[in-house]
Amino acid sequence: MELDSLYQEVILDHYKRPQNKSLASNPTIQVHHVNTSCGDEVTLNLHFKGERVENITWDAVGCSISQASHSVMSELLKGKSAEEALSLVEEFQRMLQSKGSDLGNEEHLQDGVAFAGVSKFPARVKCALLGWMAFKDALQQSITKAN
Amino acid sequence: MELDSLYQEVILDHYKRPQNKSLASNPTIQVHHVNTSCGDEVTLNLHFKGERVENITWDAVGCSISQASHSVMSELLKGKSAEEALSLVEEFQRMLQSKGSDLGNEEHLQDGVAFAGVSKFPARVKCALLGWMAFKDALQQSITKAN
Amino acid sequence: MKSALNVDQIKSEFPIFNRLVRGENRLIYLDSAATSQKPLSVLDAERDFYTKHNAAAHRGAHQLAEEATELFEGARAKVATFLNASSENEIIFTKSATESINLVAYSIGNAKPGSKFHLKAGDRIVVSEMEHHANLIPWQELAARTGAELSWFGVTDDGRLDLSNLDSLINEKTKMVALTHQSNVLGTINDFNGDLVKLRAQIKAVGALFLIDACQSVPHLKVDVQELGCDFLTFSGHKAVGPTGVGVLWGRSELLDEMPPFLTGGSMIENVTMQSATYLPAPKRFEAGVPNMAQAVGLGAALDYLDKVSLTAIHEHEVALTKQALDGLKSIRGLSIVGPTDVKNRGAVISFTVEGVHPHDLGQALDQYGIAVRTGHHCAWPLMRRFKVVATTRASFYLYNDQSDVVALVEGVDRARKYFMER
Amino acid sequence: MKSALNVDQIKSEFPIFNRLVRGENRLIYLDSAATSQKPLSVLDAERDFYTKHNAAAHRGAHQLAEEATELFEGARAKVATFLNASSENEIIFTKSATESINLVAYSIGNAKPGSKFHLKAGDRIVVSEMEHHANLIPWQELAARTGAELSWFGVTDDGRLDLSNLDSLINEKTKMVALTHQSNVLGTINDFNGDLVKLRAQIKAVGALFLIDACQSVPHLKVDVQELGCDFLTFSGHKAVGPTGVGVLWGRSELLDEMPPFLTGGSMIENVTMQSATYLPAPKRFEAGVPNMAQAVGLGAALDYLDKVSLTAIHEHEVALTKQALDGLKSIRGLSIVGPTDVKNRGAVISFTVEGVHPHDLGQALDQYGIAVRTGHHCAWPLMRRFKVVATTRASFYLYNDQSDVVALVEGVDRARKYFMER
Ligand SMILES: Cc1ncc(COP(=O)(O)O)c(C=O)c1O
Ligand SMILES: Cc1ncc(COP(=O)(O)O)c(C=O)c1O
Repeated sequence: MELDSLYQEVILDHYKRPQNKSLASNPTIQVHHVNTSCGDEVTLNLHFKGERVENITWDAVGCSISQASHSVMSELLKGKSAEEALSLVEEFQRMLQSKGSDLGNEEHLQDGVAFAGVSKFPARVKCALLGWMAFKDALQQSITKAN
Repeated sequence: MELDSLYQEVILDHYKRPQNKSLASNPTIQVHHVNTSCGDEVTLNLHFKGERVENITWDAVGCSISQASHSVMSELLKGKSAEEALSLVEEFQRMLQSKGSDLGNEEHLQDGVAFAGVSKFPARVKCALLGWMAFKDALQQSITKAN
Repeated sequence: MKSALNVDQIKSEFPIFNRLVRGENRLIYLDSAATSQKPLSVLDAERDFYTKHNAAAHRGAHQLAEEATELFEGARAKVATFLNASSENEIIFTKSATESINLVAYSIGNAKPGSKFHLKAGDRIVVSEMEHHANLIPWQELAARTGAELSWFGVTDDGRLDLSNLDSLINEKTKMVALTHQSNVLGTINDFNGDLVKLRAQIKAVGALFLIDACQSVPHLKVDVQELGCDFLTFSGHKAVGPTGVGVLWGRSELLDEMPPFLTGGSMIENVTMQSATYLPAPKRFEAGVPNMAQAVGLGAALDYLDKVSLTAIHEHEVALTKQALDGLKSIRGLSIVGPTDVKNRGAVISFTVEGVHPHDLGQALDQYGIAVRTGHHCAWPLMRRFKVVATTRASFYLYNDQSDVVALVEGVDRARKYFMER
Repeated sequence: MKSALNVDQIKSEFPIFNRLVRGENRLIYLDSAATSQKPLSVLDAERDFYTKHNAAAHRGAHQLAEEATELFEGARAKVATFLNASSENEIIFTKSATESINLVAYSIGNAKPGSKFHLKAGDRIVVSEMEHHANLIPWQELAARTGAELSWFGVTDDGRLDLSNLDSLINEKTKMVALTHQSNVLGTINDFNGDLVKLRAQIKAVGALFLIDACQSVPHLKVDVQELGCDFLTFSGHKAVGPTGVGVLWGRSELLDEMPPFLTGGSMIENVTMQSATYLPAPKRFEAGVPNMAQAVGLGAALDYLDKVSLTAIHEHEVALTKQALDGLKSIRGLSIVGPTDVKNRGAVISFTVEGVHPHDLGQALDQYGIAVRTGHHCAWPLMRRFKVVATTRASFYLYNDQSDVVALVEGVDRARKYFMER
């Protein structure tokens, strides 16, 4: 059934055992994003040093899709260069906005491809993107701050 | 054809040879009414003395129905007591709002019954009533002024 | 339990129930508090307008324009009768309840010093914590524009208006009070003729204007504006088996005729020069432009439909379904009702949370079973904060729902809970 | 004369032409400038929305809500393409052009000191003497509210914008210019890309905002907002073979996102507390409440229909009919055209007077022959004064009119003239 294609095992695992869900102190930048259509919120701490994503930690209220997505995102992007990270965010975003036609490149997105099914549910795309957009915002602010 | 039932001979006669269409000076009250849906206007001078309608004169721009109606009204109501005049205005108004069911009492309304056909054309009822409503307004103002 | 309504018959009159959703599921539509479905007679009334009588009402000199005017004004008369207004001139067609409330707020904001509608610093506007954003933000903005202060009634733990500070809220400073008739989240009915009669009397005593947001009541129970003793009342057509794009503002004639206009343009003027304009009395004063004629006509047909079925029977039917649903839902592990848990002064809207399952996930699962509910903050964000939840799941019933829909809801919620919690 | 359109085919797609009027007369509908008739495809698109996909767009977690959202947003995309907007986010659905213009005027009125939209004494708003009340009164009210001054372009004897005082009207004081694209009385097309390019350049040079009222142009000729170089443009669905109850405001994204909201309520907010709210970017910022979804979808179908027939062909067809009508009418004794008497930069709207016959009487007679025209001031009272007439008779043509309709009009006017003048 379709519900399983949306809620893949990987998603529910991340939902139940979220990674990096505890705000580390002294971030380079902290951002707070809200999904205005449902009220879900995320606070994201980015540690950015020498053009590199040193750490991503977060705290959030939200549905399983958004929580799992924050978790996957924080694992995937930690340690990446600014450029790599941005390109992965874009790749993830493209997949989510493809309405099911882009299944995602597992080598690049790793656990992130589990969200390919979400792209068939337009009302949930924002849930999956919330944390990634927060990260992008934080990264851009960090770069600006560094310059 | 129906057009003739609206534009009765009597109406076209009054339209071409309007009665009392020339404002007499020193009226008790002058009023100015406008049909906001089409822009037609009437100025009415009422001479009111000892509870009696001494004179009604008017000037107006407007369609044949409204012009003829002013003319008929001024003839009919001149010389009447305030009470008689008001009751005739109401009778005329009732006929106009009857959607064709009230053909009017010729003994009371005289040439006024020619407007019975107008009541079947809702968009024209206001044209026929414009002068009568102006008269009613002027009369009420005169009475207030007298007291 | 014998129902007050013949739901099978009613369902057959709503074409949407012929479709299946998410594969082969029958449609179990429990989202009528967001928008209702439409019976064929409403769609036919609109189509009939367009295919036989379409023309600009009040504007043409021809037969179609005459007919369009008569149909449009006929719809106004139907609304007046439906609400027991004392005159058709008290009915203003808007595009929605949202516009209706903004109309009142902007009109008051346009009132000049000296006008009895003028607001200024020191004056007070009162709302409640259970208002829909549509009956909150326009008043925030009006307060900001005029310098008046915005205050509000709180909500008790069991979802009722908290009147404990009635005297400090409703006193001689209070100029405007805007309250919902039924909460679109809690289901609470504010019974201004019953439990809350004291509130109403106090509003009247201090001479404040009183607006009732009746979006969630007019479609479901008999509303009589004269009995309610308010000054303004509004609802949206689309929640009352009517078309989208039409709302109603009822207001007392003597107020409407003195209020400054809101939208300006054609058909609402008395005289116009390049410098300025004067305005017609209500309702025309508040209906600038070629009106939403087909939608008004459709709304007339919708009210005819509700009358035919009978609002008394609809309400009785909904109370029965609500009772069944409350009983069923309360038996589910981890489920909490947000709002009154019995059916006294309560409409057919039930919000709830399930521990460990986010409303979005719950709604998604229900959708997969063919059950349409709403999840989120329901345009009542402050109320969510009041109950310390981010969002709820909301099921709402209407005349086309039956006991089997309630059974499906209860089973669906339990099944979804197990899907997320027990695997 | 070969027509650019197959009118018989087109007529067969508009159900209203199956009816007879005033007895056994075929319907000769020459009142499209007031409102147009609707093709079956538009009615079917609305019905399809209601019978298969009806739900609250942007609000539900279920399949119907998803579909409703997609249809509603799909309609927005269609409008964007139709107007050649640079993004869908530049399209705001309103209830009418009247609301669109009021939206801009109120939003500007809501701008605080410091905002680039803020207006104050010393600023100037410019309109013209040929505006419809909808594009005049909202600016009068805005001027009165802010202390800004309202000035206007006059109209020449042959019905064109009088630019003789261009420099004194459009200078550094000028903050807002609102002009019609085509007069609904004179038929004059204000060719901002051609004859009036100097006006446009001057508006741009002084940095004023430029709004175009395109109610009478969008339905009849290809309008490209980027080519027109304006900041806002508006039209109504019901004049463009679309439903009643829907209008469009196009605006540049960078402006819309900075403008204060107009109507406030649900679906346009970012965050809400009891005290205050923050707002989403456009278009949502300006679409409070459950939107007029079915009407937006119907408008999408209407624009599809116009595209299919081709606006170029429609315009060509209308120019031919207008030429035929002008030639025919000019031959009638005592008849004067109010507006340009040739077809250069002229739409298919013809106003005229007949000496000795009041427009009301003329319209009544034409109606009796089955010919629907409009009589009166056409919501352009100052223009009537400018031409020293109380009212005119107005015939307007559209894609479903043909040469026989024009012949009937000319014969009808002459017959009516004789009825009143020669008996
Ligand atoms: C030029 C013009 N502007 C504005 C309007 C107002 O349009 P609506 O009444 O649909 O809001 C009209 C039509 O009535 C018009 O012809
Ligand atoms: C209580 C209440 N008030 C106001 C509204 C606003 O209605 P609309 O969106 O139709 O304008 C709604 C529905 O959304 C509601 O439930």
